[in-house]
Amino acid sequence: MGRILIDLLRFNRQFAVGLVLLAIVLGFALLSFFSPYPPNDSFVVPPDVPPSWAYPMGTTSRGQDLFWLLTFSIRNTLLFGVTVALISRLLALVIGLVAGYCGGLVDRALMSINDTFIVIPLFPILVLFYFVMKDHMSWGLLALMMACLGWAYDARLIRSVALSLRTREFTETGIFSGMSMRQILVEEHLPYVLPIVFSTTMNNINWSIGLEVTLSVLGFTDINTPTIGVLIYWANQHTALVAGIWWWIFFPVLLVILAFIGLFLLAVSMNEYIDPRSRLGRSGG
Amino acid sequence: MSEPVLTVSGLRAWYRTSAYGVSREVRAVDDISLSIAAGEIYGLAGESSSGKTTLIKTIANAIQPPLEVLAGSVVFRFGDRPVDIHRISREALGKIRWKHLSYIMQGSMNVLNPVRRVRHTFFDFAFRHIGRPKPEFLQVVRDHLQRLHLAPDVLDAFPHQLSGGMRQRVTIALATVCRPEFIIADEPTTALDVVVQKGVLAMIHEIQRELGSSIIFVTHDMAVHANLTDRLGIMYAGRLVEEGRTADIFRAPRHPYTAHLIASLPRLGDTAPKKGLDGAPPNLADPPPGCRFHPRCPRASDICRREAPPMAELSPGHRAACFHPEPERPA
Amino acid sequence: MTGYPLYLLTRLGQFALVVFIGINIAFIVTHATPIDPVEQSIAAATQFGSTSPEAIALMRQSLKELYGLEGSLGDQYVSFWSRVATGDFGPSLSAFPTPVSTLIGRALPWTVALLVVSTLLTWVLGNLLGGLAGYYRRSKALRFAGILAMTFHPIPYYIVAFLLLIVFGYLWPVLPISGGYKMNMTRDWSWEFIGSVAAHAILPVLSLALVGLGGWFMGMRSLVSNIVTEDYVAYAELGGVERRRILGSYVMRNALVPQVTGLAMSLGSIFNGAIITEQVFGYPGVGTLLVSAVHVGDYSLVLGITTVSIVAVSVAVLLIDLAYPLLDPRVKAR
Amino acid sequence: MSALLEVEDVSRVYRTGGLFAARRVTAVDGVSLQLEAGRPEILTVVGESGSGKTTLARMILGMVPPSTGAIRFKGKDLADIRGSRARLAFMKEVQPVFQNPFEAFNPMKRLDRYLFATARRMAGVEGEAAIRDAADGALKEVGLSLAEVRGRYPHELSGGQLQRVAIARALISKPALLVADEPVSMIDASLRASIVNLLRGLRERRGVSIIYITHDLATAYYVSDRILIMRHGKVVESGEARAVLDDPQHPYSQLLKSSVLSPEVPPTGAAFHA
Repeated sequence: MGRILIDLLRFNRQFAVGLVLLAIVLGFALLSFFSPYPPNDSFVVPPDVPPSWAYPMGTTSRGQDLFWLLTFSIRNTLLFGVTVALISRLLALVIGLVAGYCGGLVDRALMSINDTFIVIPLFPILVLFYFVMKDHMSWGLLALMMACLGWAYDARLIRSVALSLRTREFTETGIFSGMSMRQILVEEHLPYVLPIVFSTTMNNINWSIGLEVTLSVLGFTDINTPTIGVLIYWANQHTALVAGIWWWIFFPVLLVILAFIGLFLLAVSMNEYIDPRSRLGRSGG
Repeated sequence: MSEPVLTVSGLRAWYRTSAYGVSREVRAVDDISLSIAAGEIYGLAGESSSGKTTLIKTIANAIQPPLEVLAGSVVFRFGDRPVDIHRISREALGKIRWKHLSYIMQGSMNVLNPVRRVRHTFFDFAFRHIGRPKPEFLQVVRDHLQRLHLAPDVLDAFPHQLSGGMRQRVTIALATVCRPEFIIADEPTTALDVVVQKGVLAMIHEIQRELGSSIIFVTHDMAVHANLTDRLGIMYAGRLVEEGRTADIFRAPRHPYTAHLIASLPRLGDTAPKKGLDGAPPNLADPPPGCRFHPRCPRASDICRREAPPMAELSPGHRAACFHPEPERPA
Repeated sequence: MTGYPLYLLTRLGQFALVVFIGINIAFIVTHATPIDPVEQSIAAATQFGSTSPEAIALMRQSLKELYGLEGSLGDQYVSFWSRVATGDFGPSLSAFPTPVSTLIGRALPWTVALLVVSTLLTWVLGNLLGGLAGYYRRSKALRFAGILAMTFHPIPYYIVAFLLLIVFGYLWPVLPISGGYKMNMTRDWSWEFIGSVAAHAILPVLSLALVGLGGWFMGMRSLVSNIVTEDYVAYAELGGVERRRILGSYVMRNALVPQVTGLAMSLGSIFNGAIITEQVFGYPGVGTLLVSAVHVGDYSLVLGITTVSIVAVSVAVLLIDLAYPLLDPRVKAR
Repeated sequence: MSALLEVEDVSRVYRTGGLFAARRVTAVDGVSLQLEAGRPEILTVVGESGSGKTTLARMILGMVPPSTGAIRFKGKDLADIRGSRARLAFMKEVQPVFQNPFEAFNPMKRLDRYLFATARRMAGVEGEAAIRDAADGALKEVGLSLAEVRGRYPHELSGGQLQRVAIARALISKPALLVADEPVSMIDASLRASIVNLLRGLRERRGVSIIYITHDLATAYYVSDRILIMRHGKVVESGEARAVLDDPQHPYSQLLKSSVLSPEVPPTGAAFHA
């Protein structure tokens, strides 16, 4: 695994750029632990100060230092994405591997349900969810809801890999060597599935962050937990653009775009790496 | 004897890849010379990774990176003008393709466009060469199919509606509709069942005799070579090791590799014990020095380990690249 | 049973399943709430002014009926389905007494038009450029297009729309940034009106296109670079078939088949994008309607829009599925 | 004499299509065969593509259940083998050799792990040294040794060597029956003869019965004791191999035989002059 990472860094520019972008964003999020102010305190600094040496990203109309506020917001946003991705990974992996390994009717039934979840428009459902939850809406609840709705596309990808692994002869060799199903799935199949799990994780984080930002900006989430979306929501509430407080919008949008592109580049480069044709080019023998 | 239709001289074609820091150089075709006369079926035999597929690609000028031609030439003579297929323009090549030089691929593969009716494929490949208005062109195609005992309705079919054998027959009809002088046939019967294979081979033979075309016929199946080809070239590890009239090679092979290959063929009705050959074909990214067969050769000596044996004519029309050839066996 | 009837039955079954599961999710979500939607609606409706207790009691009764909260859970489930089946979601609470179906019916054409125009445009353009980029790998312009695609594609619809709003609303205000047409204009079929509608559609379409283009572009490019290694392409090249014909009838034509499936699969997320974008530009479609319904606490409208969305997207997917065999002759043999 | 393997009127139907609609394909249609215990033989199943021969092999290996009919191994119905312990006991006695030696081992894993796993789990060998000895013994049987295979990855060996390793692995648990599905069709001609010889030797030396699946009549003639010719899922002719192949009775067998090209140059020149 270490060699793969070094290879990717050295020879795949997309991967390198993606990693650098993500490192910037992550480093910024880690700064939140050194923040002089708690995230939800307002009017701790003079409001509406443009970026300067004292306040590198300016301050908001609510008297918050945008730099430090942003570190909390991006941290929560990333954490949200990772939580959704982890939970939905669990669903996608289990459903994908089981459908692929069992095949037949199990596979057909699971994939029909799977395709349903791919097609259903999720945004209205999430809005409906917020509508009935209102003040009970929390960060964790939304993550859980999105994980339950967002596993399907990746399960399909994992399933197609698992399906082809199931029909490969070395799986049968494993069975007739007395290996258990767990041993075959974990030792023989997982190495093939992991790269695709990795790349879908990146894409899934992107997807969930995107929806979270959208819902937050509209005010359809818990607006007391600082995230990038909530930050923009408050900026909009204070008509920051009209008032000329451009930095309040500019920095969060810039940061979240860096995160999106970084994650996406990692996913794309990983996809290229697992593409059988490029794999052929570097295998020996 | 008239000028050969195809002359390959000193051809060297290697694969050069570099991905994620691993560079490799596979010497798939290494210094090969041969020539093919008009109206001749020349068989090319060899195992996997012997370089026969690469040789064919190079002859057809289907060269895509990472394959590179490093040296040598491939010269066709259609009419009286020789053309080096690697050194002519795209337009000139387009005029030669299908009119003079056509190609039959392995039948199992997806050689016909899956979403296009057979009729349109005929238009794509042959219309510009035949140079007649549409209805007349279609009539030419229909007549040609009929000559090959194919029903004209195949024109309206999509490839998936035809059986494997039928698809291969359609491909042969497609490859011969412009009456080319030279046909490259790359494992055209390998994936077919024996019953179908026999019919397809008969079809190739029949149309070849009728058109008088030359064919270079590639397969690893020695039985096909025995029954179809006039002359035979044997490849091993990127090199031509023996060449001669098919009957001569089967009767008295001179290269130890060929000799073993022919002796170990299973025959229906024969239960005499057969001997296998030890070892494996070399890795072409790192071939052994000297004769590439020496690690597996029962007759190998010191010189075989040091020098590569040149191709030498051992009897009229029969060449082999070996320092210690098998003894000659008079007919 | 084989061929097209088999295929048809499979797709219709899938359609029914999508609608079934989608509506069930909507039902579960609405019934999983810890708060009483009736009381909440009453609170929302009465917050600006005093209403007599009798009126509130009446309202409570009619709301309970409306929400389908009468009777056992089984009864509620049945009445939920009957409302979906008849398309009757009762009167809107915020625009009382206009029925929800009328409001949705008014907004839906805007959304559908926006979706059809932007999806067709992006799909065609993205596939065309992506196909060219996959075939002519050395072209500098197409490589640059690839980098652009890679930059815009991962950004969510909302952010892209928001960026466009900033650029064309504040920095360089040349395009209308809000509404579906100029305010106070009479809705007739005059050139002026059509022009205004078109001008107002530019930014929503553009923001949908910027995100969508990249996806189709990259998908098509990688499909094409796979297909050029297929035997039928190699064979056509050996046959001296013209390059343009190979690109069109051999490479792109075959790559289109999975791209149509891809279109059907991504309709749901494209729809999400459309309603998000509408909200940013105040476009008079269901997206804007949905968001304003949430803000005014109009339960029946939110529920109506959700279910109509599910059904509408499923129908669109079904239509693509039914047309698919025209593109791929192999379906009939499967 | 008791039966080692009884295949009784076995059929297999496959369903293809989606969840809501499907169609049925009959791959194997009413096939019966029997192998006697204590009389090892090579039974060859010959057929062209689509004849159902591979499905038959997979049913005998217990990888696919028959749709109708029964398969009994040493008197026990395969349908009654449930639970991993019973599965292991069955697999100890019936082992496969697959068509593509390059696919038979995970390209990311070392070869020896399959040998050791088989020794440990199937043959019940305990202790590192004993496991290595078991693997080495089996490899010697096929003309290799553990020293040559240990720590190597599949791509470092040739197809012929890999197929020998595959056969060695199958032998570790001392099975009574090997099911070899086209074991030489992906192997180069110069290496093929030694694999076929190996199978012949195993029957003689180890007393293993072998079900040999092939499309190639010439190797079938060379190795088989008995032969079964299949077409469209049905057996069209069966019997003592040489007798059947020397004088086939069924029209399809006759056609098949007459289609095989002999690797001799016909005296008249090319065969297709007629």
